[in-house]
Amino acid sequence: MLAMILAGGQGSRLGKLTKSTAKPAVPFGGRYRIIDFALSNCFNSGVNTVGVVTQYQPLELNAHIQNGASWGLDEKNAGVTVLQPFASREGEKWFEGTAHAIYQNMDYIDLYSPKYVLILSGDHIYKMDYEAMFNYHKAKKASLTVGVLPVSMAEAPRFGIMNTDETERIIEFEEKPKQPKSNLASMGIYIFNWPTLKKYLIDSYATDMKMEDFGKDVIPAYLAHNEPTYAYAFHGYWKDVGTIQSLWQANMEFLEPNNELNIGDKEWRVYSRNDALPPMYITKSARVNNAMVVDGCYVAGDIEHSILSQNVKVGAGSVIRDSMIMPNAVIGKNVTIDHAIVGERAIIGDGANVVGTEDDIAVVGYQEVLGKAVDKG
Amino acid sequence: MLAMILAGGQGSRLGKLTKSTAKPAVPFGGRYRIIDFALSNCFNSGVNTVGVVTQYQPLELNAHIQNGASWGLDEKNAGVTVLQPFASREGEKWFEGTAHAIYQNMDYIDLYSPKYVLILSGDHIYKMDYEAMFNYHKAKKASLTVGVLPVSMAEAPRFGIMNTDETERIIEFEEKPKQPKSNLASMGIYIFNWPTLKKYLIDSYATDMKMEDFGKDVIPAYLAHNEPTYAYAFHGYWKDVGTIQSLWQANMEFLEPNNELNIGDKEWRVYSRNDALPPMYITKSARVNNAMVVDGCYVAGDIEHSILSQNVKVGAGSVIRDSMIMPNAVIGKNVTIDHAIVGERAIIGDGANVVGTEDDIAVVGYQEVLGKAVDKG
Amino acid sequence: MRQNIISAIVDLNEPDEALRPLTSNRPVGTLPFAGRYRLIDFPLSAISNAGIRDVAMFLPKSGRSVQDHIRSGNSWNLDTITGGIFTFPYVAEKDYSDPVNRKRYYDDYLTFLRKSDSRYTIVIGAGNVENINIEEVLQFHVDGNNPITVLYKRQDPKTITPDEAALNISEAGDVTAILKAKEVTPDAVNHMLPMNMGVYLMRTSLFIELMQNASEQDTYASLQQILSEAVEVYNANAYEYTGFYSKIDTVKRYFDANMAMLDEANYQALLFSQRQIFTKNKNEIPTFFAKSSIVNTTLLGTGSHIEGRVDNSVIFRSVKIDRGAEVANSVIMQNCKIGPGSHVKYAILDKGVVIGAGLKIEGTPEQPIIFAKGASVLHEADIDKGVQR
Amino acid sequence: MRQNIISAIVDLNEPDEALRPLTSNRPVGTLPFAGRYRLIDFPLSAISNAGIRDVAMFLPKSGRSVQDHIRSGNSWNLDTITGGIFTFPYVAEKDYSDPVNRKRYYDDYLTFLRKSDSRYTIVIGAGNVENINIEEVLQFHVDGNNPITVLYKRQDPKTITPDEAALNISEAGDVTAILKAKEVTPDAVNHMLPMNMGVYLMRTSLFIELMQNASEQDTYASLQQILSEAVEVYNANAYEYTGFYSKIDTVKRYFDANMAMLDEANYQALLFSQRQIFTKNKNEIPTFFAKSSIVNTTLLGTGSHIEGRVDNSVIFRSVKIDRGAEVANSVIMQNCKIGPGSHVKYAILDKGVVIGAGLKIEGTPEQPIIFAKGASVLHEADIDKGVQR
Repeated sequence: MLAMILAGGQGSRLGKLTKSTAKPAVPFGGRYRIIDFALSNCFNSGVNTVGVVTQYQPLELNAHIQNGASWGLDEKNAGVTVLQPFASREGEKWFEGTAHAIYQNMDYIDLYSPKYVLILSGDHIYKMDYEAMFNYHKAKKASLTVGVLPVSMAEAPRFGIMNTDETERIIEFEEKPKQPKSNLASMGIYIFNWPTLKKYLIDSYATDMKMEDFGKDVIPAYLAHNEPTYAYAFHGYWKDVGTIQSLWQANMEFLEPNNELNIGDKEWRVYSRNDALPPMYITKSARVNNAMVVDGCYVAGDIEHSILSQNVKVGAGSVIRDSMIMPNAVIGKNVTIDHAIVGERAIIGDGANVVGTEDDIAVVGYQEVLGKAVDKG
Repeated sequence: MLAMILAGGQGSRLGKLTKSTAKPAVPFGGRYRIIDFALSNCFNSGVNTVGVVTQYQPLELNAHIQNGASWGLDEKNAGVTVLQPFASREGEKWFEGTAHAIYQNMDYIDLYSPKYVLILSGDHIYKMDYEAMFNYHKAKKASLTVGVLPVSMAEAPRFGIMNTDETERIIEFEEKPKQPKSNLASMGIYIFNWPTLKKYLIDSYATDMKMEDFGKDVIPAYLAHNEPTYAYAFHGYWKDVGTIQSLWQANMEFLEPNNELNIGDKEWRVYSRNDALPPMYITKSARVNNAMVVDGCYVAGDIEHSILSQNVKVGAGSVIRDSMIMPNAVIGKNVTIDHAIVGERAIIGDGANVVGTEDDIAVVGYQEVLGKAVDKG
Repeated sequence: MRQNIISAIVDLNEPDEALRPLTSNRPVGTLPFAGRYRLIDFPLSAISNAGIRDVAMFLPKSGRSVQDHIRSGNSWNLDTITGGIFTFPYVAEKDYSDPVNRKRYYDDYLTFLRKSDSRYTIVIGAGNVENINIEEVLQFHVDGNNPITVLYKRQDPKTITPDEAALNISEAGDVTAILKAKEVTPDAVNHMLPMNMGVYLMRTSLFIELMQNASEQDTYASLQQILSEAVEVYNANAYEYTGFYSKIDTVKRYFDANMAMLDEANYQALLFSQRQIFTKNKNEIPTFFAKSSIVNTTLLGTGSHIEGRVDNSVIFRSVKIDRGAEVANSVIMQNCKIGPGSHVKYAILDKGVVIGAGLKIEGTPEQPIIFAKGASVLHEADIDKGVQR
Repeated sequence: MRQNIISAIVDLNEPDEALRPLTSNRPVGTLPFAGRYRLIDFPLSAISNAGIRDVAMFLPKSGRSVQDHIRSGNSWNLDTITGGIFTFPYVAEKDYSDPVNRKRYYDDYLTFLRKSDSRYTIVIGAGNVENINIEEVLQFHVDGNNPITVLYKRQDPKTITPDEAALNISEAGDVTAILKAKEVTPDAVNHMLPMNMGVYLMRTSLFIELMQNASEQDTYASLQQILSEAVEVYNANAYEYTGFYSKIDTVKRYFDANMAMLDEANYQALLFSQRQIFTKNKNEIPTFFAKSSIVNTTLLGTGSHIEGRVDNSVIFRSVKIDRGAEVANSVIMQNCKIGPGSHVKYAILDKGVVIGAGLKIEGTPEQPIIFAKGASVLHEADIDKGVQR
């Protein structure tokens, strides 16, 4: 089975944070980037061939993924390939939607002649065993299996909802139904029998009935054509971090000692690419509580219920509370940061304040400079 | 110094051979692909950071380059990055010409804050010490140094010609002059002081005087602005393999035991990515003369003055003469191939003929099937 | 999820006396084979193709050649973020009457077995040419009735020596003992003997138990002895391997196995199977066949330069065969040079042997003449450097 | 073109008696340092930062920890297509009255020196904390008058022992001999001694000549002796190294060097210099500081979980400090656990030491208390397992 991670979106709901980088490359939890979860799930599930489809500001994502070795995805005749737009004799190949991105990269998929293709999204925080889903797909003799998350009926109107029969076969798909009939929300995770999907895609583009999106176009077509389509329910921590609010929320949940994601589980490790940075240094004046700190950090201030990513410097007298600071940010002295996300390489000058509220998280963009410049040392 | 290899062209003059692949990925000399020469030159010249700019059918090129380890270009804080088109908040970043491709990838270059940028073309066969050119550039205190090849005056009208003064400073550039004043042909190899080039490019796109091409736009502007621009003469084997004819010619020259390229020189190795294939097998019925054969080949026929690339199979009774066969081609029994190039994974059925002439090389495209199908075994 | 279903143990300390001088400075496992491989490529490829990522490797005295070849293990996908190759350095003190040495012997195995955390473990030799489908063996084991599975190859009694290990297989098909070939009766139909390949698969927990028990005894038993005894106690499933097989334990068998690769059927079956044979990559130029060359029924590595005549031979990388030279029925390793007009027949030239001009080197099919690594044979008298055995 | 300008020799066989039990199962070179490094990271990073790609590494008896740490060498860019790490296995037979052993000693060096094909060679120890700019040393050597360059660090005579090696520097600034510290007069102004760092740079051809000459003698001389004699014969350029330096040859120095990293100036200068210190990457979760934790003036690796109090300490990866536990002025290596309410002061806990609840472990600044790898200290009585020396 080959996996395709759709990592392409502009992620414009993340505002400043994704101005110059792709959403899956956004840092998470002090030591990770969002895509690490999908890539680690692949390795842990025995999926060793992964295409990462991306077209928006891919530099940082490329530098992060490199040859996939950090996630064990660098085997011979397998590995990670980053798939960006390109030109062919037929013209430019841009990606217009989830299904279209797969259509445009058919040649890549066919290099491996897979019987099954696993479609994933690159911007969810979760740990999932795709092999279990794959076994379900084979047991059900499905043509398509959709990963679904049971949500509360109250939340259901916000999702694409799968209505199933008693065999878990999907009989109806409703996008954001006002009156949901079920609570099974699509996670944007699909296992397709590749030859079948390929035929549907080729036919659709041959006939101008272009299937651009899996939710809008492909699933309805599968249901209409009576393709055996099943829902596979996932139980566990799952978070879409597509907005500032949800990204902050997920980071705060990550801080909880007993949070359901269980990052410390040695049976299901989450891998990432790491540089060899010096150990963190907590000075005489520092107070660090209820916090996560990683290598390369220098902490002279107070850190409370916050996450510091790699190489973050915090000067004396500064207070960081309920916040997430991304790698290489430099925070001067006597700064107050509260309910905030500070972007990579941002510089917060001495005495500056970055204060948000639980409902309106403050954001400092990548490389943004606030207040007067501080000594980077 | 950071190198940017412009590997983007459609290479339409290579016809069928570049229908589904980028020109730099085209096989050469049995065991190489064209871009191996530029990449190996970089490693041998001590250039350890290389961006490969490509937008046309990049799958095979990406699979070939991977993380650059095959060429020693996988060091920490350095390495090879394949740069394809992408989207940003400002819109889609497509590459319209050599200089424009550099402009669109400024963010990548700036990651390394280089003082100098070496611009290379990905489709030339040559061995060149870029470090010597770099030393020349510094000694001349140049803003731009152009690599030039002394050609015969008769050939000069086919090239971009640099006219220099007695200090080797370029005073005039003429594209394909009818009455050439000098024989120094531009090789499309440049060393620029990066901050200066960057300023020129940014200014040009800010003012709509878009500098798309180095030859057409940048060099004239540099000369007009009196930037110190020098010509560095290269002496040695150099071949542009942009046409079927020249690609065939270069392969035939490669076969010459004493050819000037000297591929066996252990002081300047040409590296490539290789799979571990079984040793070649020359059967009882084979005759192989004046030929190069590599691993994975099975030869039961006659090979005369030809090159067989990896994993090529040649059945009994077949004759291959003055030809170049690309990887994984399968040639049946009693086939005649003469003055031809056979593309990757092509299948030539029993008894088929592929016969060209010295002036009109026959070409079989990638995966093309000729004659009746043969047993692939 | 991706489990450590099975891990592997490869011991490079195999008897090499009958292979000298080819094994004077290398273990059997790094003997060059078939123009570009080392013998250890075969077990490592089988391991890699089965998705095994945890391998214990017991290094021989001359560990340099092993480490040069294996490096990080990336050629076999064994440099992964989990698992990888776990090497055990050579132990010089082999006086196992000393309880300290004995303890160390068992502890090495136990350390690995416990650390690997895999459900099954396979023990596989480094000195055989074979292409085993370990996944199939594992399935066979899981489906079998006995706690151990042993691999065998049916062989003609004429091709083996009476003391080699064979399986005693019961009517029910179980292995009840590992005996000497002379103690086992060939099967009635084909008159073939089920020869022990020295490959064992069992649950790791059983393996740990066996080593633990052995370590508590007052006398020493080698791994092979322990396994052999375990087969008698528990009985074993007999897995028949039907592919190409050659146990490389004498010069003659080494020579014959190389020559066997010149049979197209063997070449295709062993080297072009679905289960690829991986080896260390070398960056070499193409092999050049000059106008004057005549080459037939020959395997060649890359980087060679052939001006003379070659028949029925295995030629490794970067060999130079000068004009007028003739090589037949020989194994010529990497970097050898054969001078103009020299004749070489039924010979094994180890790496870097240089044969001068106009010399005649000739062994026999039964006793090929061997020149040791780097030997210089420039004059008639130097031919005496060759050994036949 | 990219030449092999300079290659390096790192010998991991350094005296370790005064560092036991920390060096009972590892060489000095793999002692953990400063929360996430091993001592050998410092020479290897210096080598890597100078663009050196050819390194000879002489393995110690306990080579496992070295190979586990170094692996393919890719963390230091030493897994390149040319060059790489060339390991020499440990040689147990050190009776150099035996000419065979003697020959092997010199041959190992000569093999590497000839194979590396570089113009210069640097010899560098594995047991010092330092951040040397080898490119600058090379330039200094090229500009110097003598065929050898030796590195020294000015040190206060009070901090050294009388028998340690110092340089005898002539008025002209040349090293004329390597003597014992007590035989060298401190400089008049600062009363400091130029202490030999054991780092030598010279032309490879001279190095080969030295080893060749030595191999022709009837008596054995070690590499350090040969180099020392060569300095007397040829004189040497004296390169003064001015950065952080600590020679780790006693427990006290090991402890003090770790504590010195808690001085912010040292931490910044050594670890955040332009010349990065590379080390093997480990995939670890962030370190968690609980609500109850109090941590000051402390270095920490990742993956730790802190509920108690930590002052003036160096805490490695994946350490657990329970609620109410207090750690001060200590070095706590990877995977240690300090139980609730326990107090640990002036201690060095090797990897995986477990301290139970409510215990009091206390050494002195002069004699920190050491618990060996994996020690379990669950009861009062177990505290006796600790050694002070």
